[in-house]
Amino acid sequence: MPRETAPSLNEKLFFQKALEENLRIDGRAFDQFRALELEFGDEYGVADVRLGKTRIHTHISAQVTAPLPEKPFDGLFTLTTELSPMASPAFEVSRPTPTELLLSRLLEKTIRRSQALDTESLCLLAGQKVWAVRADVHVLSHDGNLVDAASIAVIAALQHFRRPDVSVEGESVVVFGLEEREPVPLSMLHFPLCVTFSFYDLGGGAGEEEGEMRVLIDATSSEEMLRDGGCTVGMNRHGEVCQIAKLGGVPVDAVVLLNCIAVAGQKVREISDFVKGRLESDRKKRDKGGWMEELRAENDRVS
Amino acid sequence: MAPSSTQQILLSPAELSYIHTSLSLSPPIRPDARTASQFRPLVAETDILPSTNGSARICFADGTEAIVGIKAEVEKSRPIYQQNVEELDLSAGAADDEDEDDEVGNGVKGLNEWVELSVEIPGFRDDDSMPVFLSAMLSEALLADGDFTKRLWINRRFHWKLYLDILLLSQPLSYPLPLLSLTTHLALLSTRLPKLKSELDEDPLFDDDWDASEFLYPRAVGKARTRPPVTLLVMAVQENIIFDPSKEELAVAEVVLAVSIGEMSPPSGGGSMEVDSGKGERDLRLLAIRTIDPPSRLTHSGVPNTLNTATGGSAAGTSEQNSSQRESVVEEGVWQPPRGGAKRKLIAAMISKVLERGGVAEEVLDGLDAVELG
Amino acid sequence: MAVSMERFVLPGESLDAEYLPSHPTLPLKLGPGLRHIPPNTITPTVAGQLCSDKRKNAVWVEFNGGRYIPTVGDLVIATINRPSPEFYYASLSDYAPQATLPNLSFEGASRKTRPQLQPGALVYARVSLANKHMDPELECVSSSTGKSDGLGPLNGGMLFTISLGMARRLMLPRPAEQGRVVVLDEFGAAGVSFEIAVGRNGKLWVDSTSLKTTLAIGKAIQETDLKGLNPEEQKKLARKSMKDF
Amino acid sequence: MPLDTSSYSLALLRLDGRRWNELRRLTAQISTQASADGSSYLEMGNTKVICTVSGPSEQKAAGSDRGERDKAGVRVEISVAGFSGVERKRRGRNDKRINEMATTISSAFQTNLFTNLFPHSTITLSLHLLSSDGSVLAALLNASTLALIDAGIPMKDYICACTAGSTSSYSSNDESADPLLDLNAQEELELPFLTVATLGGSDSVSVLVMETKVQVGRLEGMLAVGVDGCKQVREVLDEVVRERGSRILEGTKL
Amino acid sequence: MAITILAPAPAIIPYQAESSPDDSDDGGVDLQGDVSMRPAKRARHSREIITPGEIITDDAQWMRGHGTYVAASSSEIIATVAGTVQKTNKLLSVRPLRARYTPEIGDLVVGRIIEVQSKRWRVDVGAPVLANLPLSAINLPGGILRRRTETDELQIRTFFSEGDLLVAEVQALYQDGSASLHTRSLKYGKLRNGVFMSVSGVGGGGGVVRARRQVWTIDTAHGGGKVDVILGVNGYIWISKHVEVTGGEAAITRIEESVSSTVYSSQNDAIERETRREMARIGGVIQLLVTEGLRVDEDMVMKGYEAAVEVDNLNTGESNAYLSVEKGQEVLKLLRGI
Repeated sequence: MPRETAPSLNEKLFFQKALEENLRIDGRAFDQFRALELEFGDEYGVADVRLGKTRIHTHISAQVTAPLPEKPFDGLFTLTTELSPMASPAFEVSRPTPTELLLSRLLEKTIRRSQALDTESLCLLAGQKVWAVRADVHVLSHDGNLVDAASIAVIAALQHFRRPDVSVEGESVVVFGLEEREPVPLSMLHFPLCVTFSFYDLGGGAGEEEGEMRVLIDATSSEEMLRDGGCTVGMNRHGEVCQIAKLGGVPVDAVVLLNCIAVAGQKVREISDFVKGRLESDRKKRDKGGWMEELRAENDRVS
Repeated sequence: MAPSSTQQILLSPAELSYIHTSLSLSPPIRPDARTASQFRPLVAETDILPSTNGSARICFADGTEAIVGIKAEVEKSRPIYQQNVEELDLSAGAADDEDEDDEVGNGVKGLNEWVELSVEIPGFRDDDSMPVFLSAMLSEALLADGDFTKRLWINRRFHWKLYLDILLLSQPLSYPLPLLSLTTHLALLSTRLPKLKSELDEDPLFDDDWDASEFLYPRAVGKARTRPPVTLLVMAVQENIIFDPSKEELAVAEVVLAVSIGEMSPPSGGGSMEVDSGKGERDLRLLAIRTIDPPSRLTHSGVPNTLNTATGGSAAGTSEQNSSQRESVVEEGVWQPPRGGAKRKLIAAMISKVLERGGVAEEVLDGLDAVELG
Repeated sequence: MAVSMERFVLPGESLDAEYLPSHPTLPLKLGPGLRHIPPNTITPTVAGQLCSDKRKNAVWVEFNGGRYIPTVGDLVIATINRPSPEFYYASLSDYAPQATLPNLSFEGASRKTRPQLQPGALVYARVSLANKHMDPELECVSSSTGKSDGLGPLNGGMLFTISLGMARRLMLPRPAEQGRVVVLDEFGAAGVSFEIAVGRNGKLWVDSTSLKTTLAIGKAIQETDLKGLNPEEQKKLARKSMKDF
Repeated sequence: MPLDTSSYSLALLRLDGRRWNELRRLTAQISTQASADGSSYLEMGNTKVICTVSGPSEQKAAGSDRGERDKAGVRVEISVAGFSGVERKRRGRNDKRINEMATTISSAFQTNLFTNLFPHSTITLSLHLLSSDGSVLAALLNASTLALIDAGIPMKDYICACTAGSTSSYSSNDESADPLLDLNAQEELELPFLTVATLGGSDSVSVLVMETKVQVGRLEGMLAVGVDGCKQVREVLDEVVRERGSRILEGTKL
Repeated sequence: MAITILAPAPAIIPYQAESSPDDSDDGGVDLQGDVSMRPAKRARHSREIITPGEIITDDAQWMRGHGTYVAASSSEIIATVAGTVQKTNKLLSVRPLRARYTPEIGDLVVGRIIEVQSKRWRVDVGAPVLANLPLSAINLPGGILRRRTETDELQIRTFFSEGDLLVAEVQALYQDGSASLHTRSLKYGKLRNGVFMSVSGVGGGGGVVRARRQVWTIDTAHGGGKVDVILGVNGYIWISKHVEVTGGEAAITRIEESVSSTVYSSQNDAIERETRREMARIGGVIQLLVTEGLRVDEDMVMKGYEAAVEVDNLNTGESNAYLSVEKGQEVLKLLRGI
């Protein structure tokens, strides 16, 4: 059975001493993300995010199905996550780890429950036909901070995705192929992202006098293994907090937490801008010779 | 045969031998000095969960605890065609009494599928044999007379669907069947359904006033009472019949029976196992019996001193010799797991001890009746 | 040194005899990454640099990557998982099976005076037994001399993960042209004092007087490894990181 | 049906007659089950929870040794009774929301308990949700604390939890929004809220979970109300423990 | 009546909303964010019971014992369990109201064999982890000073096998808190001729406490003869028929031989029904003491037993050893009267 080697005592001690001297093993500042890279596939809705050695691949797909009986006017949006043994020896097939549970729950809460995707816009024929959008998140390599990287990947892929155009006449729905009509983007209400904080209690014992608390952003896998607690904040660039998850771990002063949320807001704006920039350059790349503008103009004339 | 114990309990041969000999005496001496038919005191309360139609909680003296919540929801009945009735009945359930079909005349008719019963035991999956067996035994007793589901009939188009969720809150230290059965009994007694305001086959409309609701088991005084079934665990050591066995006692039992008894309103059909056609007295009927595999069969036998090298005896050379010697040496004070089945006469005696006038079942039902309801 | 690195090979390609060393008396020795298919075909099983040693009449493929597979005689850095009455159980790397380290295989260890290692402690050890279907066994003492030869518990310091190829490079005495890592020499030349232990299982242990130095050395090696720096670049890197402290 | 949020002004009462900073009826009992090492029964309004603790006891089998051999592991099992909600519903053991709560409780107590005193053993918390009417996670945490105290397992301090909400929904940006303490199920459906658990009477937050969208400006007020609510909860729980302790001490004196 | 059904104990203290949260001491919300806590205040609150998180003292002269911890960067000793403070010289500890048994060297314990390994047994003594009983820590039959041989290792199950009960002493404690037992005394060894009961997990002065004598003999009423009671400090109790050691005080070597011939026996002697009944009565008395949260030691058990016999004698009709709820109350009344 493959198993992950737990960090040795030497590493623990060294890491702790480094934190006391305000150093991180990889030399970053405490509130610094690793190098973020975002690439889009040739297909619409494929995003590949790299955060240091962490790599996440997301694929969006859509198909027409019947809606849920209790929500006839809403389309479906599902998020699935997969952590394969390829990403880290800690993962096993068909045995969900807490990491996997939390990843899927946090994405669910941040993106799906906060209504990032306007599911009402996915309705074609009330009670009969709706779009079912599916986001598959694959973790290709795990070096910590899966949640943040995955949220970036999903949000970027959702914005990049184009679904086939449709026309509804009476009871009949016609789905046009990609070559027949230019596919249309999804309607998004906001773009929430996650920022995860890792807490390190240098005092050793908690209690009222824990003076020495260190807060790191974008922890690597070994930093995650050594942390005393974590907190994931999901929010959008407009300062709306979609979810907070400090699921146990070392107690942290309320003021520190509020501070984290403020930092998260700032980071989310930075990452959002980055994603926007990448989407823009991808659009330009696809739009060689401006034929897309032309097509759009043509469509306008038709309608 | 139903599986015996939820947890294999580990007792030394000396303990087993001591308990067995004590229980074989006449009258038996139980480890806590109870008489053979005496129950341990238990703590019970009903109507504890306002969000249910009926609920009850019981704590046994050994610390095991169960809670039962009953919820009723209105459900549209599947259209039933008369010719299909029998077939449906068979497919739906365990021990349905076909004779009762005669009563369909007035249109009141229940289906076993209107009752859903689930048993949850900590540390067990839903599909493990223990919860499955227990829920089968409990629903078997409940549905045995085919009378119960009729209470759920609203009109020809609607019925109540009754969900019984039976939770064991503690670790299953001893065989939990009696605990679960008694708790279910109390929960059913406390179950109330809203009063029907609509008439005939209209869409049902109910009285909002909870005070006006009606008990599933009406408690009019004087009228013939009907009560939910109870399942009791009865064990025997030699000729002694012992009730409410503790887990240590079960470990030396030679026969263990789970006996389900119900109390009937004056019957219209013929209940074959009727023991006493009482007049105003309790009219008890035997609903089901199951033998339970006694855990004593799985215990190791004791080694008599003569065969024990550590006590100056001489061990047999080979394992075959060893076992044959053990078979032949019957010594007082050495534990031997019981072998073979039970005598018919003994089982009959056990059942009659439950059902007889002034017998254990009556006392248990009297005790349960005394629990303050609502 | 008669080592030559002649060409890059791919798995399955057939090797011409000209690439193989020919020695009049010694039999040909095949090292890691090569397979002999009778009667006389030799093919690589991995992609990498084909190396040969004319004097020893040996040939092998130098490659970087893959998991660590314990081989007898390898020096490794192991993490103690848990003690047992006779062994310590230790892990060498992710995925690898647990190795055993007998309690008494330390210098001067006896029933009474053996080192007490906590779970998570690091030891520098030699693989003494490695069979296909058995857990590998480690030792911290030379069985012939009874001396530790520098093996034993590693206290303090920091553990870095490096590639297997880098670990091999660090341990081979070779001139700089043939892939010697010069970044450490550069630190040494600047008067930085530090201690280092290289495990063939892709682990590097560094200790020095200050945290920053330890980190700088560890990271310099990791960077050399990751970016495949040439000696010039390595020197530059070392000088740059020394400016920080 | 959206609630009429105008009725929530600080001076006014909520639908169930409480003020904005008022807890619901909070009652608890400990040592409710003789066969468990520790047990508790807790009601927060109509949310009712039972917790039993078994252990610390020898770790089962070698399969579960996940490195942590130098301290006790905390295992949490939550079972949600089919009859606990308004509608009868059975939840499978793989329900992610329930598993997330179990992970949270386990992680909170893993740091709060002195698990290093019990190497290679397991403390098992078994929680039953009998009736749910909001603040479920908070009730589960509070019941766990009591049962662990009953079991005599050393801990740094009580972990006390409650929920706090805000009368403005996320979309409206009105500045007059007020915080609310201890929400019931109906309020949870309508309003943004968070669950907060603190260590003892301090401001150290052990658990903070929010699953609804809210303007960042609202948070501070909600958190302050929540943290204060936890202090009130601690007083009540502490009273329960002291009461029980005094009764035991009285009994011992003969 | 065959069945007794009791109502549950009403033990709910309703939460009282503070009438005016703003002027109460700890209530009220500081919306301004100035939410500093005043822990010292709570410390004064204490009656006899200390609860987790409560500061016992900030005086640096005390040393912390069990059930306490010292927060980093302070000298305050804080309780970690609910219980009562105990001061031994300069050592400050909190005794929990209820907890699992923690082994201490010299404890007399009753245990059950759970697992047999090649050179040792693993014994359940009610502690967080199983205790060890090494083969080298038992008396081997045929002379105390006999050397342990490989045959003994192979026949390890003839001494103790899974499920067997034994009485032993805690010889040593390992770093992980588990105990190592020994039975190297004639007092210790395998148990037979009796019944086992477990009253573990009781503390705070109730249940079995470490006492002067854990083992004694009761001369029972109603012709029950002599009954031995072993109160394991771990809350495991063994009640058995008293077996006279043959040979009296003659030659010590003789005793050793005769004892060793039965010390690993799992065969019961003949036991009279009167003895069995009185043993059951003693068990009932102990159970009563435990449910009432009373101390279980020689003194209390003897008093309780005498009271139970008295109550039984007062009852007309046949003597019945069963302590029903009512009888239990009468016994308690007698006990409290003394």
